[in-house]
Amino acid sequence: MPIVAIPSLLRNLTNGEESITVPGTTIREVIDNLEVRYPGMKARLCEDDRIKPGLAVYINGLLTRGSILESVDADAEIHFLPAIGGGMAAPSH
Amino acid sequence: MLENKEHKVIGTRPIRHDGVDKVTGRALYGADFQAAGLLHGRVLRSPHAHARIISIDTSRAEALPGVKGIVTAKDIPDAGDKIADLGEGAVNLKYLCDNILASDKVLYKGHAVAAVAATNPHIAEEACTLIDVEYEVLPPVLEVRQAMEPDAPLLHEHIRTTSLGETAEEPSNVASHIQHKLGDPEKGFAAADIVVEREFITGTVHQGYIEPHNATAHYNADGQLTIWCSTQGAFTVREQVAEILQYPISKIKVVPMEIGGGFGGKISVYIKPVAALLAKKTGKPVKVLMNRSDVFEGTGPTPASFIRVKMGATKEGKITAAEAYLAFEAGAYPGSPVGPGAMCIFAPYNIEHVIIDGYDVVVNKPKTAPYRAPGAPNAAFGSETVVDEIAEKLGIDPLEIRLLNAAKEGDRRADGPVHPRIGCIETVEAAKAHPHYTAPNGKKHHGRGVASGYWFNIGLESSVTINVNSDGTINLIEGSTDIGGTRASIAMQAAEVLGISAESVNPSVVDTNSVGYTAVTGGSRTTYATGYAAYEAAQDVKRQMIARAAILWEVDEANVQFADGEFSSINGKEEQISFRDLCGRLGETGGPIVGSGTVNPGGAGGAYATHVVDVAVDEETGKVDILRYTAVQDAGKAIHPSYVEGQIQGGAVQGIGWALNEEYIYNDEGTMTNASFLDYRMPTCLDLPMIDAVIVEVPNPGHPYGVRGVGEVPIVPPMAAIANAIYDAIGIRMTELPMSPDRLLKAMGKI
Amino acid sequence: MARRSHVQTTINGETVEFLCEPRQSLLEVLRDELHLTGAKEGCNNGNCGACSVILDGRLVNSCLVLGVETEGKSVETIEGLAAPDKLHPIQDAFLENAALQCGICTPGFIMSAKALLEQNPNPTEHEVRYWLAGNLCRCTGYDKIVRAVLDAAAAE
Amino acid sequence: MRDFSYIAATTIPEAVALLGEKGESARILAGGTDLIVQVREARRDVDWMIDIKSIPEVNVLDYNAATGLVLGAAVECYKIYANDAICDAYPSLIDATKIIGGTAIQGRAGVGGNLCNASPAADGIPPLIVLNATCVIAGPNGERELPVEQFCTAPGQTALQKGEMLVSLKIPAPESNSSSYYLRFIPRNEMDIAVVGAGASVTLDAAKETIVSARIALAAVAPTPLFAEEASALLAGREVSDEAINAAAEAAQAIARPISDMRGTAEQRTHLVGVLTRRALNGAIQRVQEAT
Repeated sequence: MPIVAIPSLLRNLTNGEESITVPGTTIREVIDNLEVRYPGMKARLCEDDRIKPGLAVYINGLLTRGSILESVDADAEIHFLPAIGGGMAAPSH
Repeated sequence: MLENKEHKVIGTRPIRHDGVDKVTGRALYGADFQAAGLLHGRVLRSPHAHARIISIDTSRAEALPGVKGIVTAKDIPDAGDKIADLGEGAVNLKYLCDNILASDKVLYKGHAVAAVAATNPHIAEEACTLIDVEYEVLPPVLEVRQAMEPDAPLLHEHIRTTSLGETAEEPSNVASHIQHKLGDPEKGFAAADIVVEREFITGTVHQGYIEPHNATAHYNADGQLTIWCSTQGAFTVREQVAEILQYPISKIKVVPMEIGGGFGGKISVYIKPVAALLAKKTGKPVKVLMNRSDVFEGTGPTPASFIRVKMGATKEGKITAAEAYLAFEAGAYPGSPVGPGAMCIFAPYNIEHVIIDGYDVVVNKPKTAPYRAPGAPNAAFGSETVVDEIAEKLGIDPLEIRLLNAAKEGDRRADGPVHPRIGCIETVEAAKAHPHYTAPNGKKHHGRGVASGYWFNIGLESSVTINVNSDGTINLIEGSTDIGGTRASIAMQAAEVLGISAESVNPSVVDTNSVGYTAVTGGSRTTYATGYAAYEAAQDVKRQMIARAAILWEVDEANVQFADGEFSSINGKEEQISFRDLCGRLGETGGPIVGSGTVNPGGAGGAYATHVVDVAVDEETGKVDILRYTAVQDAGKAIHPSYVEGQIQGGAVQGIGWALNEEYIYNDEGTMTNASFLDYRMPTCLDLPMIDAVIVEVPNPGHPYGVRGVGEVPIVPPMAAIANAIYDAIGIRMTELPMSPDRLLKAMGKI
Repeated sequence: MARRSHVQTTINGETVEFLCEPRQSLLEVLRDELHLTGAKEGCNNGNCGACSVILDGRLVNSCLVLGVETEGKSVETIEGLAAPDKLHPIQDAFLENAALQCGICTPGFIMSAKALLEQNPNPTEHEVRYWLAGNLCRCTGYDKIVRAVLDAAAAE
Repeated sequence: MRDFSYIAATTIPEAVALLGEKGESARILAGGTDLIVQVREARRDVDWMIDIKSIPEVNVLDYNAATGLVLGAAVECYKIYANDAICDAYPSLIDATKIIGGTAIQGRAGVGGNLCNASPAADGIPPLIVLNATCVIAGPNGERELPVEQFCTAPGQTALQKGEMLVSLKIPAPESNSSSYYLRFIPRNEMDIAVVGAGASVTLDAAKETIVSARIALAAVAPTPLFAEEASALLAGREVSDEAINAAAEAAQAIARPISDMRGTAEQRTHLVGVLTRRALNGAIQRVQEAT
């Protein structure tokens, strides 16, 4: 199952757990399953069925488009990190 | 996917395709655009750093002969509080609109308030002085720590600090808080034999591109809006203008003219929507130009910051824990690069226990914009100085301690993800072996310093189309504006695939109606991602050409191979035809060939750099001279080494400027008092030695030729490297940027 | 509208007549009236050199010369440097050395280098750096520009 | 940029008459490198620009070893440092003309304009002061002369009366065993305005061991460039020594009244007056001692 690295600022929702193994084949499923176990998680990560602006999703160390439709492997490692407002454009839809 | 074979074109140094135009003055930049009936626009800017706009009366200006139209925020469609996801990431549209033309409040000196179109620029400028704006002046907040105080004047009454989706109750100038935590920092510090903690301050600095912002806009009678401008990304201009004007992207064409430097500063729009508003109001093409003080005061610099770094190490030099606190000035609206700063700060090292807190704070200064590895130079100034101090206190060579702790493939970054193949160690080793580092360094008041830096680089969307010509050349159509030789570096990748010379490719950067979506020239992505798209487009051409050869020879496609610019038949027939000759036979084999490639690659390889600098300090005046400078960088694969060196040299020199003299100097009212090239003090060629750029190639597995972005990381190490060299020279740790002569005199106790 | 004066001058060897207001700089005249846009505006106060042209044989910032002052004078701009079929050696040296990135400062640097080499055909690196200090480049760090000028000197 | 009229005067009387007629709204245009920027940036209101570059007297550059130098008010910097005899006779003037702006500025700007612009930080003025220059001024009542240290009266203000213009500067021939030196402190190596400037001239005895007389002048430490008269007087009759030079430097520091601005702080400037005065004096002395 994919492993989600829980950002330190969300660990209050996971009783301090730093990484959680949850089922899911897409980011959407992973987040939905996280929400079941840790209510409130989805509201911190999503807005209107999209990843919140300002948040970036990394799968296996690679920056993705930040879409909840992104598919994840069974052994994927997922990070939610602040989006880069830097020298490059963030994902556009 | 890495092609590990010998290259014919890649790694050579052809003359850039746009070179002749640019050395003869023929290349047309944004301000060079001319049109019949052109009007000239100028922007009126706020004289106050923080004020409420009570009223704007344009009647006197309208009465001036030659004035054809005036716009204010009232002419921008009401955006409400819609979130628009634009080229720069999540941007609150209201902020975006207010930064174009202030509606209720002005939030920095230089904030645009109104704009005039007139028959010549002098009249437009005079008309601006005739616009009467009544302000209620408010106290400004000009420094990040001051802005974070609970009783600080608020820029925006509705901003509440968000911490990854959680919002605080009380309004604040702190727009957001981010945190990365790895391991158990307390435990890590407990295991340290030595702990060094220091506070750092960095000033506000500007990209300093030589070409001011410009835009010419025209509405056709059918509502088609065309904008000619200098920009790092025509498509992001289209998106931002569409959002601000609430106008469909299909009705906007952005024509990217040549661009005179950007460094991140020509991604956000400022006067492009203003030109459009004036064009709409007057029915004429309107050209709006900034002057130099407009650029300093009205466009995004990179933030000033306050940084605290604490690192612990064993007496053998192993770093056991690191802690950082970064507070960045966002300027008038949220969105500083504290995120990337927090992400990059300890990235050259493999550290088990790390905690990093970052704060994005609004102040009464221009909204910050990206500038070359945004956030990372500020952060590295702190961390790389502390690493130097640890090395010095432990008696370990500063490059040795970096090698001892260097991040490598498989190590975990402080923000979580695991490093892919990276070249951190290789840059440090190359620096250590360089004759500069081994040269004697003994003179009084001379010092040597080193520092490393990291920038992650980025991929994003690029599109390329290739049209095959009958004479064996190709026309390559791309959407990446060429700021530093990327026509060449992109064309060379297509040429390599097709076995033709770089000169056989005619690259064109075209408008938003004429090529597929392409993200900005920024994030060190152009040679990587648009080059990748060119590679894919060339592969598409190759596939189609193979099919044509098969038709020509009446063989199966599988029996045609392509190597070294020649198609040949395998299995049976002994046929051979060059790429050039086959191009001449496209008509009879099925017609023209157009190849296309689009990419959105996730494998932009991160880049590392290690710099070595020698300085001389004049102890009587506090002036620092750069005597020798060597910049080592992992380019993955240098497509056109000259332009890779150019990026390294240019980035290092911008860093030298940032280190020694560049800063926005403000008075108490929040007016920048040095808004000119005279007093902003960017380096001239008399301030510098040659910059020895050393390219290390650790191929990026995420690109067919191993390319990593090269544009940004060279600005990361210079500030700390110079600070460390100053320490070596005079035994004083400089912790505030710039390390200008008066600050050195103070630090030395001379004044 | 202000009165416009008639001015006759020589630009790149050709006699040129134009009308301009007294407040229009030579840079504005070149760009807006004569459409010679090779000289660029970077600062409009003599601190970046992007507008460098040669006036009666002397390097000047065209933003600091009034158009009306050029009556009877001779102006050389970047557009006049190359022969129809051949670049000037300095232009070649800039291309060979990759001495430009964005290229906005390039016309100014080339005109400045031309003025230097006319009076000092064999400058040292320091002399090149001193002469070119009034021309700002933000992209290159000047390394390749200085090399290009030294190369052009050696080639001539 | 505000609208203005341009007139190219061809004689001194014509220029003087125009100045008298137009009054405060008229301004002499020579090199224009300050004036054009000031008008463009709305820092000076000018309705008439009177171009004097066609007037022969303001273009005179005449050096005579016996009588000295006549330097026309519109002579550009590059013509001054291209003249070997002037380089030998007035090295501090050359020091300054080579650092005013960049090469392109030096193609237009001159010392006369630098003086009339009356910036406290003008590089061209301290050398004129230490070289004992005299201003030749034409006006409605004919010509008058004025010691250069009395010419600037406030930032941007001069002793020129209505209808008057600077025609030329007269600099006496250098005495034997004398030389001069000017330097400034700037954070970069070119293209900056002086944070502090210091000029010095010295005349040594035949043995080149004792200072017969000296003049010290400072820039950017007061509303006008300063003649450090007391500091200069302290050196007369003293042996060349660090002690004497330090005493003069301290006396120069004592008269500095600097402000803090974007180019430097008051403390930094006061400190630099000491450093630069020492360096200027040592530089001038070294030039005398090294001369054959």
